[in-house]
Amino acid sequence: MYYVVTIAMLVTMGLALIRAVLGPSVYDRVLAMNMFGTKTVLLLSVIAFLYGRPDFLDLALAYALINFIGVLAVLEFFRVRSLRRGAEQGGGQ
Amino acid sequence: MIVIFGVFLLTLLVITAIAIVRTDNLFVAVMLMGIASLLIAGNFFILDAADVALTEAAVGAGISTVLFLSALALTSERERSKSSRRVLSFTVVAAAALVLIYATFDKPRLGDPQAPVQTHVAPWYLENTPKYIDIPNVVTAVLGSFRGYDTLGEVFVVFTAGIGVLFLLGIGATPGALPKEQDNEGLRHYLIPRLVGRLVIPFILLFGLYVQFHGEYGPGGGFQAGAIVAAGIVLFALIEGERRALAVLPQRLLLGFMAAGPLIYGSVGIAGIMLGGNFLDYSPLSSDPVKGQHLGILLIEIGVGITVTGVLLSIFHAFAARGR
Amino acid sequence: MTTLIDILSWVLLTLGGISVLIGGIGALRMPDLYTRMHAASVTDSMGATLVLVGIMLQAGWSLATIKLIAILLFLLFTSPTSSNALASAALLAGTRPLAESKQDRGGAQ
Amino acid sequence: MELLGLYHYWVFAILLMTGFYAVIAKLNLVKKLIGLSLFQAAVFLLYITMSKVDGGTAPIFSGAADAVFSNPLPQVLILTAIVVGISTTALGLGIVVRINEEYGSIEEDEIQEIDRR
Repeated sequence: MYYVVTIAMLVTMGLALIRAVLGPSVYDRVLAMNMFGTKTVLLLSVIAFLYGRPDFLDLALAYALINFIGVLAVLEFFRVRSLRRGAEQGGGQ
Repeated sequence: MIVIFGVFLLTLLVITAIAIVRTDNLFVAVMLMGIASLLIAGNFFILDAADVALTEAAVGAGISTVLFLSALALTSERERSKSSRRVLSFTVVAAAALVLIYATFDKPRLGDPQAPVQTHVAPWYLENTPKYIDIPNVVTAVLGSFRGYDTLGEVFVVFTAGIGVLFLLGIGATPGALPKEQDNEGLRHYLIPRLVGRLVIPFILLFGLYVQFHGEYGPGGGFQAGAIVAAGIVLFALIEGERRALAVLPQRLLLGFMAAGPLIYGSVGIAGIMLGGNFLDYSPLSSDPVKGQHLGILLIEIGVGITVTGVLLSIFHAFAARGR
Repeated sequence: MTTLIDILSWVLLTLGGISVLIGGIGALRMPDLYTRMHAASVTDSMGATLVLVGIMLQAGWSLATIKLIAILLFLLFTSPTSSNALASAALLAGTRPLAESKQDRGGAQ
Repeated sequence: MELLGLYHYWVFAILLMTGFYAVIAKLNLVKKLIGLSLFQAAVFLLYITMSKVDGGTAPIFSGAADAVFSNPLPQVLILTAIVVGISTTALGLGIVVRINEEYGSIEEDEIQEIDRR
């Protein structure tokens, strides 16, 4: 039964990757990366049990904790960029 | 069955790699690198390398994306010129790939217990770790004790890379030299990320300490812990602004961290000589050789963790200070 | 009793797998960014909860269960946060939801 | 099954050369660094592939008597290499940022054009 869940996870990762490659906007790529992150957490938890070594759940825990830093960095990136653009336009007027 | 899962993940990885090279938007390339890092970590885990997968997770999930994005914010996010000598490069690369693939037919297949790699020195380490060092995690034992010299070298490389970045970009700003504090620094106006971030940061730091000190019994160690703690502080800098992060961990302290790690590591080695052993031989550190090994590995892992935290955070602050 | 728990956990795991899959299909098929995000994030939290609770029932009472609960809690906190941050970033750069932009166009005509 | 056992090495070859293509054919310096990271990842994959043993588990003793363990040595090498890799990538990015400040461009051909003048 773990296998079925793992396959569902892998297929979803494939779908997310198609979304990441197709785009069209950059945010779709970020969305795909975020989806990939959660799917990886689930995949790693399931595989830890498939291998019979539940002590390796640390890995999934690490991803669950720090995976969203990337998306926050994206938000900060666009915030700084829009601030800078606003400053440039303000200076031009 | 699990092997087939691995093969599927690898196929996704190849597609991602080709997409990374084909896109002309560098921001998209960085996002796809994030996906590639997740896929690589999954593969490492399937191939029995839990420690390595944890390292890839700690580095690839937070720090790597953040560093690339800060570099993109300082340069440009679009590739302007088209690639040069496309046909020639492609021919060379394709030919080399074919040669490499041809060469693999002589390699032992995946997981062959009779492969030369598995029969040479690896069994010695697996057999003797319980005897000499007596900790469950063989990777930590080899990293900290048997091959302690190599790890010392790696710590110095990380240290040197940190020094290099600071030479190139300056040591960042001290809180006093920063422009006047504005209330829109970082993501302070974004209530939900800020609240959740403040909630999660203590757990990230706690988890970092757990990984640091549990490294002898499970996947973990100084390298992973350093990256996780650095990720926690980077998250704090993102949601509260640079200034508050620098108030918590000032640049001077981070420079101290960078230097302290190799110093701790080296002193443990010299302490071994003083007490009548060899350099980086931890057995004389305690009356019981096995206890001495435990103590030595604990100390050098702390040194590694401190250096990695200091270097990664200094690099992050150096890039962030350049943006102003 | 064990059979009951087994059956329950398999049901949860299957449902979790199905909702994860639905989320993936939704993220691929929906027409614009915000609807895709909706599909991805709603089934994300649902799928993650179902799968992790399913594994917990299999693991029984052990350290693994506590770690699984921690994973579930952190996922439930961080996954919607990153969706929120992504939506903020997209709005900041001027991407409008599909329905709203149609209305705008209608107003302009 | 015999060929499936070599698949990991083929992926290594393709990944390595994809990264190498970005390094030699692309003119954007950040793209070159991204290619270099891919190249690195391919090498990591090669080492970890070699460490796997059939029916093995991660080399962390768990108390089971008859457990087979995968090879810890390549794992130690790659564990340290990943952290070293991100530090050196950061160094490369630092150089790119400085080049951008001096030349106002991160495209190799434009930089050479400015140098020639």
